[in-house]
Amino acid sequence: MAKINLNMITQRAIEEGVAMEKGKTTPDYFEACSIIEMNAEDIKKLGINPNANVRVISESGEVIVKAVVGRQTCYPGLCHIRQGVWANQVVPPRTQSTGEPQYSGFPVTVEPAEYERIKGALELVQGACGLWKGDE
Amino acid sequence: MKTVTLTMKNKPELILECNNVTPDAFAGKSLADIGRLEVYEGKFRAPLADYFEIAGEAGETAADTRIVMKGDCKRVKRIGQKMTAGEIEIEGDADMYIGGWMEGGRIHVKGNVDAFCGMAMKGGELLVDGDAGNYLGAAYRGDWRGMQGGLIRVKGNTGNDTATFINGGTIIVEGNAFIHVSTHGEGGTVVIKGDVEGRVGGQMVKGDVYVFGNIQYMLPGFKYMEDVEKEIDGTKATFAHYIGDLGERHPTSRGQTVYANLYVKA
Amino acid sequence: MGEYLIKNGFVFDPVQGINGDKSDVALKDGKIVETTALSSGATVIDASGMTVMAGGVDIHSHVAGAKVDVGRLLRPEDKLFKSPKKTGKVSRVEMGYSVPTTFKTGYDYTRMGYSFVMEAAMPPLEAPHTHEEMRDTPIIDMAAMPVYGNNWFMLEYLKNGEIENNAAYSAWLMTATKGFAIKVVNPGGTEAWGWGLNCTTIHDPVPYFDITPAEIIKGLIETNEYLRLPHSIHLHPNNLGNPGNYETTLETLRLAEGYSPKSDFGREQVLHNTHLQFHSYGGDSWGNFESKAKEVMDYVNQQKNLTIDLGCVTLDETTTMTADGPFEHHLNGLNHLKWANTDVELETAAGVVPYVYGKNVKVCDIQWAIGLEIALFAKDMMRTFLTTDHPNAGPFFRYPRIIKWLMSKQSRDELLHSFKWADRVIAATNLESIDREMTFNEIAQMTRAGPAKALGIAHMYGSLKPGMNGNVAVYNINPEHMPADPDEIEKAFLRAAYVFKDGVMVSRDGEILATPPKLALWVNAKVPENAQVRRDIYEKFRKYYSVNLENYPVRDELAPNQRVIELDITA
Amino acid sequence: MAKVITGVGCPYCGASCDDIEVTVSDDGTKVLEVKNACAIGNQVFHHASTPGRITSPRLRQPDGTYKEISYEEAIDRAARILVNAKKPLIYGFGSTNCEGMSAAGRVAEKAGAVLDNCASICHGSSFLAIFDNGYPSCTLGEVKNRADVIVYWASNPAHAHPRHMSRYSIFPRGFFTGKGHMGRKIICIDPRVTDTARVADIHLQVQQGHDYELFNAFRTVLHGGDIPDMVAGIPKEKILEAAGIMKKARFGTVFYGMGLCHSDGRNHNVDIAISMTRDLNEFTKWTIMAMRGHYNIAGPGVVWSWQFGFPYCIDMTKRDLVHMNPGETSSVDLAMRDEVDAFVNIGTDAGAHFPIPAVQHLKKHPWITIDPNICMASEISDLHIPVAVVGVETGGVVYRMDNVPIQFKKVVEPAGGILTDEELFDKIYERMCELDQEA
Repeated sequence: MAKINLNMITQRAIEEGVAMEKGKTTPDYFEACSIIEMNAEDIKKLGINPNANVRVISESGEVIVKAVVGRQTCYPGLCHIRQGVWANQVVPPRTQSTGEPQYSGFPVTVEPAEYERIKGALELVQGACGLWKGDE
Repeated sequence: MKTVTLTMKNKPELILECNNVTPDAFAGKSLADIGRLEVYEGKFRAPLADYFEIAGEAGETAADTRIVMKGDCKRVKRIGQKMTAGEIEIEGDADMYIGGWMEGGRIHVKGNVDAFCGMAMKGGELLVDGDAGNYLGAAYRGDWRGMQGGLIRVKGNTGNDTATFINGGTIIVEGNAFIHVSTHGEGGTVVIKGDVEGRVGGQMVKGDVYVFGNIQYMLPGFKYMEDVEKEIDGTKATFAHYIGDLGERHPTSRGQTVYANLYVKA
Repeated sequence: MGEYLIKNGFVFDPVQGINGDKSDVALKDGKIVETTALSSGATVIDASGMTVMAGGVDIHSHVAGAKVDVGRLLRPEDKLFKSPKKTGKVSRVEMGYSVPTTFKTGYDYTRMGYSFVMEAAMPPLEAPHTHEEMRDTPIIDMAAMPVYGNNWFMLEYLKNGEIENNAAYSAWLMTATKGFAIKVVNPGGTEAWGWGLNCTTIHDPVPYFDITPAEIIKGLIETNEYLRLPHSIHLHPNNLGNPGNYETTLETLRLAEGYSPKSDFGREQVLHNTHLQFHSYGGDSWGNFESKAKEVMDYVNQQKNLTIDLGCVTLDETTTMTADGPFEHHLNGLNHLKWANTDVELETAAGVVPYVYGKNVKVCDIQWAIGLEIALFAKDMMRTFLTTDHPNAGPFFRYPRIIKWLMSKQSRDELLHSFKWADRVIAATNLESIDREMTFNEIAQMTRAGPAKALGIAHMYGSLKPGMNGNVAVYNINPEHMPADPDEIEKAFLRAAYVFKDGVMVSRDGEILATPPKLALWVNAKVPENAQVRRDIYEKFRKYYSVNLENYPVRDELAPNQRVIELDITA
Repeated sequence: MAKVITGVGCPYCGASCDDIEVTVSDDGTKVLEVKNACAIGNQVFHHASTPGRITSPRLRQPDGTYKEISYEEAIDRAARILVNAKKPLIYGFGSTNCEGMSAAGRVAEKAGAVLDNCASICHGSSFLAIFDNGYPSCTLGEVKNRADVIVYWASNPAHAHPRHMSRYSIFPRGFFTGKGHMGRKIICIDPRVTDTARVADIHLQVQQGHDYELFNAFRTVLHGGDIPDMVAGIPKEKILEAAGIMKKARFGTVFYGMGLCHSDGRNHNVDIAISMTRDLNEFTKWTIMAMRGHYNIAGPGVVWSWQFGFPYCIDMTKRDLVHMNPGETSSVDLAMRDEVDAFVNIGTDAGAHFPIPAVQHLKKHPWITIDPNICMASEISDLHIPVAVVGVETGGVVYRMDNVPIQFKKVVEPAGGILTDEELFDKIYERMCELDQEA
C-alpha cells in the first residue's frame, strides 16, 4: 500500500469558524474539520481518488480523515488539517519550551484508509479520555 | 571540603522546587537546620527533610561545602540556583534551572537536565554528562543580559535556544544542537561539536560560534570570509570563517565594524 | 470611619503658614476638622518628635493606562528578583520595579504619604484602559490628562484660528474621556511621527496640517483660558532630551508671555512645563553636554505665570515611556534595547524603551545634577514640584531619595564625588557650588501645597486646613534634631509612620492597613452648544476612526467613585 | 415591536468590530437579525438564543453521565477543588470580558494557582518576542488612514478575521488613503495559496518553517548586504522586489499570524519580524501587529499585566510573588509534565484545541469547564458551569487586537438566570474565603 511522508500544518478556516460557533457536535463541524488538504500530486501518489479517507499518523497519534485538494492549495509535500479536534489527534504537544505545541510543521505519514470510518468529534475526545459510551 | 548527601526518599507528587539546595544555603548549618530549609511542591511549602534523607556534614563556608544528590531527582528544579561557590553533584537526572543565575562553584550532573539550565550564568562551571534541554545558558525572558561568564559543558545534545542573548562565558555542546544557537548573542563563545539544524547566530551582534559538524540550513545573513586554523577545546582544525549577522546592527571598534564570527569545520 | 487626633507633631502646612510649629491635627468624617470638633472617643496618635504634613500630591506620573501597561508587559526582567514579597493582610501581590503593577503603585505611594496622583498622559481613544487601571490602583485618588497636542481636530481648528470651536471640542473630549486637563506632548512632532518625522523646533511645520508647534501651544493656552479649566495646559515641549535643547525650551516658555490665568480654582500659571530637567541641556553633542539649569531657571523665576516640575534622574535602571513617539525611537537608536511604539489614530503616539542610568556614565550624572539644580535654583517652591516623570527619569519611590539630596548638601556631594568622571561632571554642572539645603516647609510646598494649587485642587488637597480631605502623613523624622546620617531622611519619607486617607488610617510604618474607596477626579466643562463641532465629531468618527462614536466615551462603571469638577462657561 | 441596537461589539475574532446592528425581540430575550457582522460573527449572536442552551451546572456521576446541580453546589465544589489542589491551573479567557478576567485573577491569587490564557497556545510566542525585542505598533485606524503597503505574513484574514481587510487594512479609504485599495500594495507571505494570497499583489510562497531565514534575508538586504540566489524557496529577485516596495512605503504595517507562532523557532520568527520592522523605520514609517485570534484575547494580557506584571503563564503558587516563564509555567507544558493537579477551563475549549495527549494528562485530575456552550471540554469535564455569553448576554470591556479598549454592550438578557463570569468568580472567591475561615 502507498504511504507518503508529508509536512503537516493546522490553521483556521472560515468554514471551521462558522461551524464551531454553531457547535462542535454539529454535522457542520464534522464536515468542516475532518478533512486533510493535500496537493493533487500527493493524492495521486497515494493511489486514491480525492475525497477518499486516509489515515494520518504522527509521533503522537493517528486519525482518519478525508483527503481533499482544497481551495487554498498546498505545495507538494505540505498538508493541512483545519484546526480542531481531528488535527489535534496528531499534533505533537512538544513546545520547544515556549508553551506552544507544534501545530505547524511536523512530519506525518499518510496512507489510504478508504474503508475506515471517520470518527466524530465527541467520539475522538471522549474516547481519548475513556468516557465514550457510543452513539446513543 | 565537607559533604552533605541528600537522598530522595519521598518523591513529590508533582514537582519540587529546591532553590535552597546550594552550598551557600547549607554552609555553616547543622543537618537539622538544613532539613528545615524550605522547598515548594506547588503551593505547599515543606521542609527539605520531608523529601530527602540528609546525611554528612556541611562546611563552614559555601566554598567548603559539597552537596551530593542521590535517588530520583528528575523532578527537582532549581538546584544550585544563584550558588557562588562549592560543589554539587547530582548522580542522576535533574529538572529545570539547574545552575540558574550561578556565580561560582561547580555543578556536575551525571544524567540529563531539562530546560533553562545555566540561565543567565555569571561564573562557575556546569557539567552535564547527558543531554540538556532547551534554553541552555540563555537569558531570562526579556533580559538582554544573558550568560555573562563561566563554563557550561554538555556531553550529549541540546535543544533549541542554546545561548540566547549570550554576553560572555563559554558553552560547549559535545553532541548536536537543534535550532537557534547564540540568537541575539553579543559576546561569549559557543562550541557545538556535532550538527545543528539551523538558525545559527541569528540577530547576533558579536561573539563566536564554532560548529564541528554540519549546519543544515545556513542563515543568509552570514558571509564566508576565509578558511582559518583554530584550536578549539583541544582540537586543531581548519574552519570556514563566516561573519554576520549582516542583517543585524554592529558596533564599531577603533574604526572597524565588529561582527559575530561563525566558524564551521571544513 | 473613626476620629483621630494627631498630637504634638511638627506641622508643616505652607497654605496656612504653619512652619514646623508643634500642634495637633484632627480628623473626622473623612475631613480635617478643628480639634474642638472631635468627640472624646477620638483615637490619639502621638506624633511627638515627628513631622506632620498633608497627604502628598504628585502632579505628573505615568502610572495607569496603555503605555504604562506596555512597559509592564515589555519587561518581565523588571520583576525577576526585584519585586518585594507580599506582606500584610489586605494587600494584593506587589510586582515590578520601575513599572510596578497597579496594586504596588497604590500601596507604595500610600507608604510615602501621598494621597493624589495625576496620570500624566491619557490617549483619548484608550481612556477606558486608563480608567480601568486607576480603578485598580488602591487608596490614592487619581485623575488623568488626555493628550491633546497632536489631535487632528485641534490641529485643524487652531490652524484656522477657531479657539471657540477648539474649546467646544476640548470640553467634549474632556467629558468623553473623564479627563482632567489639557496635556500637550511634543506638539506637532508626534503627528509628524505618523510619517516617521519630528518637529524639533517650535517653528517646524507639521506635515500636511501646516501649523507650527508655537501656534499649537499658544492656541491651546487660549483654549485652556477660554474654558477656565482648573489646571493650565501641561506641556512637554519639543526637542526633549537633546543636547542644546534649552534654547527651544526658553523659546517655548516665552510663548506664555502676555497670558494671564482665568480660572476660579486658584492657580496662577497659564503654562506648566513638565520634567524640566529633560529640557535644560546645553552643548551640541553628548561629548560637550552640559547643564543649562541656571539659564532656564533664571527665566522661570521671573515669570509668575509659569510652573514647572523637576523630572529628576535618580540613577536607576528604569523604563522610559512617553507620547513623544519620535523621541523613544531616537533613544532606542542610542541604547539598542527593546522598543515599543503605539501610534494612536487621529490623536497621539507613545513609545517605551528600557533605560539604564548608569552611575558612572557621564551624561547620566550630568542629567542627575540638572534635576537637582532646577530645584536648587528655584526661587518660588510653590511653582516648583518634585517629580521623576515616573518612570522616565527614575521610579517614583525615589522621591524620598531626592528629598534627601535636596535637604543635604553632604549627601549629594558624596555621590557627586564618587562618580567615575566626577571632575567632568562637576565642570559641566553647577551643583557642587550650590550650598542651598531645602527646608521641610519647602519640601511641603514642592510635594503638596504647590502641586495642589497648580492643579486647581487646593480646595481638597495639599493643606491641613479644616475642611480639606482627611489626608495626612506623619513622618518619623524630627526637624529639630536632624539625623546625622542623611539616609535617615530618605527612610523617613519612604515609609511614613502613619498615613491617613479620607480620615482612614491606611498605612502604618509601611504596612497597608486598609484600602478605602478611592476617587477619580475629572472635569465636566459646559460650553455653548456648537453644531459645527458636533458635526465634525460625527464625521471624523464615521470616516477616520476605527471605533464607533457611541462606544468611545468612558462609561460610568469604569470610574466607580467619581468626583466631577463642574464648570459652566455658558453663563 | 422589535428593537434595533446599534454600535454592538462582535464577540468573535480579534478585529472586535463594534459596528454591528442587532435586532432583538420585543421582550429583549431573542436575537432576530444581525447586520454588518461576518458569517462567523452572525453565528455567535444567533447561537446564544438557540434552543437547548444549558442553563444549569452539571456534575459528572460515577456512571459517566451528567446530573444537573445548583449554582451554589457548583460554586462550593469549584472552591474546594481550588483550595485543595497543590497546583491548580486556570486557563482560557478567549471569550470573556475584562471584568471576568479580573475576577478570575483574584481567585487565582487566592488559590495559589497558575493563571494562563489562550495566548499560551496562540500568540504567546508574540509575547516572548515582545519581551525580547519590543513592539513597534499602532492602532488599526492608523493603518486605515495612512498605510500604503500592507504585509500579511503567515496570517490569513480572509478566513480568520473576515472583516479585517475591509475595515482596517486593504480596502478602506482613510484620511491620507482616499484611493482605498487602489493606493495600496499588498504583500502576502504564506506557504499556501490562501484566499488572502489571492488578493495580494505579491505572494511569496515560503517554504513552511523557514520564515526566519526569509526575514533574515530581508534584513540583510535592508542593511545593504547580498543574499543567496534562493532563500526559503523564494528567488532573490522576488525578495529584492518586495524589500524595495517596503522601503519605499510612506507607512507600512506587517500583520502576522499563527504561521510564525506555531512553527519551528516560534517566538524568534516574531522576534526577527520585529527587528525587520525596526530596520524599516530607518527608511520610513513601519509598524507591526499580531493578528490576535479572539475578540478579547488581548484582554488578559492587558489586565493581568497591570495586576500581576505578566500577560500570561502566571504562576502564583508562591503566593507572595508571581513567577512567569512560558515553557515551564505554560498550560501545555504544565500538562505534559504532570505539574498540575486540577484544571479550570474557562471561556475556551481545551478539549478541542489542545493536542490530545495534553488533554489526557489533564484528565488525570479534576477538570472544571466554565463555558456557555456544549463543547469538547464541557463533555469531558467533571463539572460544567454555564455562564452568560459575553457580548450578547452581558457587556464589558474588551481589548481589540491593537489593544484598543472597546466597551461592549449586552443585547439580550441572559438565558434562565445564568451568572456572568465575573459574578461566578466573585462567588467562588467568597466561598474560598469562607472555607478559609472554616479551616
